[in-house]
Amino acid sequence: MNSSIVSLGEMAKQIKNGHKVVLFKDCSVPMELGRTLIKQGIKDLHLVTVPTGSMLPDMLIGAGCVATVETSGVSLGEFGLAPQFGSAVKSGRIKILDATCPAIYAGLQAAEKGLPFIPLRGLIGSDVLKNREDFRVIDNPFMKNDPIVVLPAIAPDVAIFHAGMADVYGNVYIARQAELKIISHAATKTLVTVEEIVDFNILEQPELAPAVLSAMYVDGIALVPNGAWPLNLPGYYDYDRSSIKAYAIAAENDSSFKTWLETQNSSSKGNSN
Amino acid sequence: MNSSIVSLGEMAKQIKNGHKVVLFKDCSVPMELGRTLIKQGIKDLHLVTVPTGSMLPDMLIGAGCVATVETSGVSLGEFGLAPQFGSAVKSGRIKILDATCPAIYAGLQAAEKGLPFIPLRGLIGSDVLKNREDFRVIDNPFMKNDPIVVLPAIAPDVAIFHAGMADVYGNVYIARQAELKIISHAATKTLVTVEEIVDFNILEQPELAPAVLSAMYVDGIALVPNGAWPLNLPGYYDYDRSSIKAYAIAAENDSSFKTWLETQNSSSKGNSN
Amino acid sequence: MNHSIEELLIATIAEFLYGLKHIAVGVLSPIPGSAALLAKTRSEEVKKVSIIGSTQEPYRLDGGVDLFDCAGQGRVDAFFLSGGQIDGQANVNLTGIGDYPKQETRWSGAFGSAYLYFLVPRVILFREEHSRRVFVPKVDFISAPGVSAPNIYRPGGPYALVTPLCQFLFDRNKKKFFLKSIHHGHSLEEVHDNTGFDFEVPETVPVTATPTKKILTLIREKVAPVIADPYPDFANKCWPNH
Amino acid sequence: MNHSIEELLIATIAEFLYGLKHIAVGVLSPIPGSAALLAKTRSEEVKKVSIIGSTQEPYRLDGGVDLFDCAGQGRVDAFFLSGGQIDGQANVNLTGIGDYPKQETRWSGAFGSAYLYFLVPRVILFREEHSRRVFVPKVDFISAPGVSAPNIYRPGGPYALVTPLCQFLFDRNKKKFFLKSIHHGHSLEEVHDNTGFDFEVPETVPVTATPTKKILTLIREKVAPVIADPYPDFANKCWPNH
Repeated sequence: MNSSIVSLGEMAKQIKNGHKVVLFKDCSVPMELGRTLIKQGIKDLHLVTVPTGSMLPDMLIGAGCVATVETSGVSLGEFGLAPQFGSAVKSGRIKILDATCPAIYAGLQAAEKGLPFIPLRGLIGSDVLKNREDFRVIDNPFMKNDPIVVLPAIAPDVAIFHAGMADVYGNVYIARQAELKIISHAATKTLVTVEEIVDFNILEQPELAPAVLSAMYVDGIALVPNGAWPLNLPGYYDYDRSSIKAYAIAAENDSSFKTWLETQNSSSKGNSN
Repeated sequence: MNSSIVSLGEMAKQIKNGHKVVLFKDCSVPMELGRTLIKQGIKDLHLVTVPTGSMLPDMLIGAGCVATVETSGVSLGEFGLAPQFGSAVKSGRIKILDATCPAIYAGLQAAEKGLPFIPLRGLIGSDVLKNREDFRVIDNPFMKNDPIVVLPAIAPDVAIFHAGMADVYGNVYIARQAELKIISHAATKTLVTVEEIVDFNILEQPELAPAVLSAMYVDGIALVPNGAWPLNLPGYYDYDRSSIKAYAIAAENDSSFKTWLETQNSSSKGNSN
Repeated sequence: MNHSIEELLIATIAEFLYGLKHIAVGVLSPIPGSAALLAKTRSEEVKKVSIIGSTQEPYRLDGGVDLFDCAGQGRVDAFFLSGGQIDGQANVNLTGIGDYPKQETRWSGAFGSAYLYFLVPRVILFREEHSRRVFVPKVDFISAPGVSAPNIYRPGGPYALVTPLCQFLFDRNKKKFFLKSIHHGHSLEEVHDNTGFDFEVPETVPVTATPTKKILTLIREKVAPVIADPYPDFANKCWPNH
Repeated sequence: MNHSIEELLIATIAEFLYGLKHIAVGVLSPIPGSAALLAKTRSEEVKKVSIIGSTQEPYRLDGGVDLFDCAGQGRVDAFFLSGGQIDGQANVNLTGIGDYPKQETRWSGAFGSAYLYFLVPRVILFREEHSRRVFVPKVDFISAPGVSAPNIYRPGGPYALVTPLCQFLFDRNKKKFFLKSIHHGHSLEEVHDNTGFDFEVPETVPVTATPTKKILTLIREKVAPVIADPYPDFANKCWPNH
C-alpha cells in the first residue's frame, strides 16, 4: 500500500492558511474536500481557477476562506452568476486577479516547464491587461514593432481535484481530463480525492496508461465516494441539479448562505454514502 | 470513407522539395514513406528530428535528399554513429543546426501555441547556443540580472510518422507516443502511414480516445503494413536488428551505401507484405 | 412554414459560417452552437464543429488548452462572443458594471475573450437582449477590445453582431457596425431606440431572410438532437416535440 | 566474492544516489541505469527511477517533454552524462572533434545535455574509457558547460566523474575535479598518465570500496532482470547465467 493514501481529514490538514490552491473547472471538482476545508476554518487562500470556477470557489469565498481569486471567470453556469463571489468583489473583501483562460493555462504551463515566464498573444488593449501589474508587454525579440504580453509562471502550493480511480501505488486515472496533468506538474503538491482505489497498477494497463497521472506527482489520495457531489464526475454520476439550484438561491444573500452552510456542516452526501 | 485516406505514392507527392519535415525519434518512424521519398528523388529537405534521429535521417541524407538538419543528435543508437550524417556534416554537404532536446520540443510547442518564441533555461555558455544565430538571450522581464535564452517557434511544413491504427474518419491512435500530438499541431500538414485502418470511430472508444490524434490534424493516411520496418512499432513488431546492423555497416562508406540503396529500391519489406 | 425566433437566429448566424473549416462554440451558447451544427449539416467544407461542454464525439475538445492552441495555430475559423455590454467599437465587457475592481455588478469574467477575439478570424457577437443597457456608447470595462492598433498581432476580430431585432456587420477599417438587415416585424426606429451606439445604415434596409422549409427541417431533425447533449433545457424549450 | 568491473562501477555510482527521490537515466546508459536501480532497491527514499527507452512500468517516461519538464520543475535529482571529450572544468563534448561545423569527426549531438546539466542538481559523469583522448585539457566543442557565471540560473551541474580507474568529485567553487578514490589494482600514476587535465589529489588516496556480497547479490538478482529490458545485450554479457 502506497503511503500517499490518507484520510480526507489528514488530506485537508495538508492545506494551510495562505496557500495558493489551484482548482480545475467543472467535473473533477473536489467538493467534499472543499466542505472539509470550510469546517476546518481555513483562511486566506489564494485560489487559482483553471481556467474558470463555479460552485466550489463561490462557496469557499462565502465561507470566508479566501483572500485572493485569480480567475478568468467565476459563474454557476446555467444556474446564473456566482453570488458570493460577486458580493465579495463588490465589497472588496477579496482581491481579484482577472485573467483570460489561456493566460491561466499558459502561466501554469510555464511553471510546469520551470520557465519564469511565457508569452501570450492577445490581451493588448484590454482592461484585463491594464489591471494586472504582474503582466508585462515586451518587444518580440525576433520581430521589430511587435509588442507581445509575457506572463509570470503560476506555481501553486497545492493542486486539488477529484477523480474516479486511483491505485494502491499512488497513480491516478484522469480519463479525458488531461489538463489535470498540467496543474499537478505546476503545483508543489497534489492532493486527490477518488471514488475508488484499485489494487492493480493502472499504469500497467496499456489502454489506461496514457490517461494516468503518475504517482511521482501525487502527494495524497483519499477515498471519498461522491466526492464531487453535487457536481458531476463523468462515467460515475451526473450533476445533482436541484442541489446546485438550491445553492444558487441560498447564496443570493448572506443570511440564507449562512443557513445553507450550516446544513452542509451537519451532514453531507459525501460523508453519509 | 474519409477523403484523407490515400495511397503511399499520393502521400509522398504531397511532400515537396525544400519542405521543412518533422520526424519523431524512434518507434513511429515512417521508414517506408522515407524509402518512397528517396525513389521519388526528393531534394533539399529541411529535417527537424524530434528530438533526435536515427536511421531515417541518415538514409535520407545519404541519398542526397537533405539540405539542412535541425537536431539534438543523429545516431544509430547501439549500432553506432550515423555514418552518412557524419560524413555529410564533415564535408559541409548539409547545413547543421545543432540544438538540445528540450529546445526542439520547446520550439515545436511554441508553434503549437501560435507563439513567436518561447524561453528555455540552460544553454548559456554552450557552443550549441554560440552557433545558433536564431537563438537569442534576453533579460528575464520579471527579474534583474537573469539572462535567459529565447527560441523561435519551429513550424514545419509537414509532420510524418507511422502508427498502428487509424479509422475511416481520419483519426489516428498514437498509443503512448503523446508527443506526436505536438508535432502534428506544430506542422501545417500531417501525413501518417499505419498498420491498419478500422471502420469504427476510435474517438468514440472511451479507453482509446485520450491517445487519439483527431482527424482535424490529419491531412493524409496511407495503409502501409510494416511501414516502420526495420525499426519497431510497439504492440506490432520489434526491431529487425540484423537489417539495421547491415545498414550500419553498408552506410560506413559511400559505395556500399549506394549498393544498399539500390537493393532497397528494387524491393522492400513494406511493399512486399 | 412557421418558425421561432430561435430558429431565425440560428439560420441567420449560420449564414456567416458556411465554408469555414472549423467552428468552435464556447459555454452557454445554444443558439450559436445550433448555427454551427446547421452549417456543418449544409456545408461539406465544414470539417469540424467543437462545442465546449459537449461529451459527444466528434464535437468535444480535449480541453481548453486544445482550443486555445488550435486558435493560436490559426485552425479555428469562427467563434462566438457575447457581452454584458457591447459598444460601437465592438469592445466587449464580460466583467462587470461600475468602477473596477469594486464593481457595482460583477459578472463572471473575461473567459477566453481577451485572447480568442484577437486570434479567430470571424468572431460573431450574439446577444439575446437588444437594449440600450447592453449596447452602450462605451463599455465600463474592456474585457476584450474590438479593434487594435496596426502593429498589434491580430488575425482575428469582430465580424458580425446578431440580435433578436437585426444583424450588423462590423467594418474593421471604419471601426463601426453597419446594419445588414432587420428581422421581419421590426423597424429601423426600434433598432435605433434600443441601441446606445452609432452605426451605419444603408439607403434601403433589407429584411432578414426567413429560414426556408428545408433549413427548418434540418434544424429540427439534424441539429436539435445534437444540441440537446450540452443543452437539454434549450432543446426541450425550442423543440418540445422532438 | 568476485565481481566484474561493471559491478564495481554500478556499486560506486549508486553511492551517489541513495536518498534521492527521482533518478533519471538517459539513452545508452546500462551501467548508470543499473546503479539507479540498485539505489532504488536499497533506499526507500528513492521513489522513482526513470529510464529512457524502458517499456516497463514503473521505469518508463511519458516521453522527452515529461523528462525535461520534470527537470525544470526541480523534480529530477540525478542524471548521467558522458562525453566524447570531458575537460577539467567538467565541460562535456558530445558533438565532435575539430573545427565546427565541418568537424573531422562528428558524433551524434548534444542531446539533452545543454539543458539537463543546468537543471539537475547531481549530474554524474561516466565514461568507460579512461584516456587522454577522452579526458582532455579543453574540449573542442562545449555541448554543455561544466560551470557558469554566478548570475546564470543553474540549480544543477557536475557532481562526480566515475571511470574504470577511479572516481572524482567536482568542486563547483574551485571549478576542478578532486580525486576521491582509485579502484583496486590501479595507481595514481596510471590515473595521471591517462588524464589530460589537472585535478586535485588528497594526501592519502583511498582505494574504492569493493562491493559487498549483499550488494552483489542485489545487483545480480534484482537489478539484472530489470536492466535487461532496455539493455538485453548488456545484461547477457554481464550476467550470462541470470
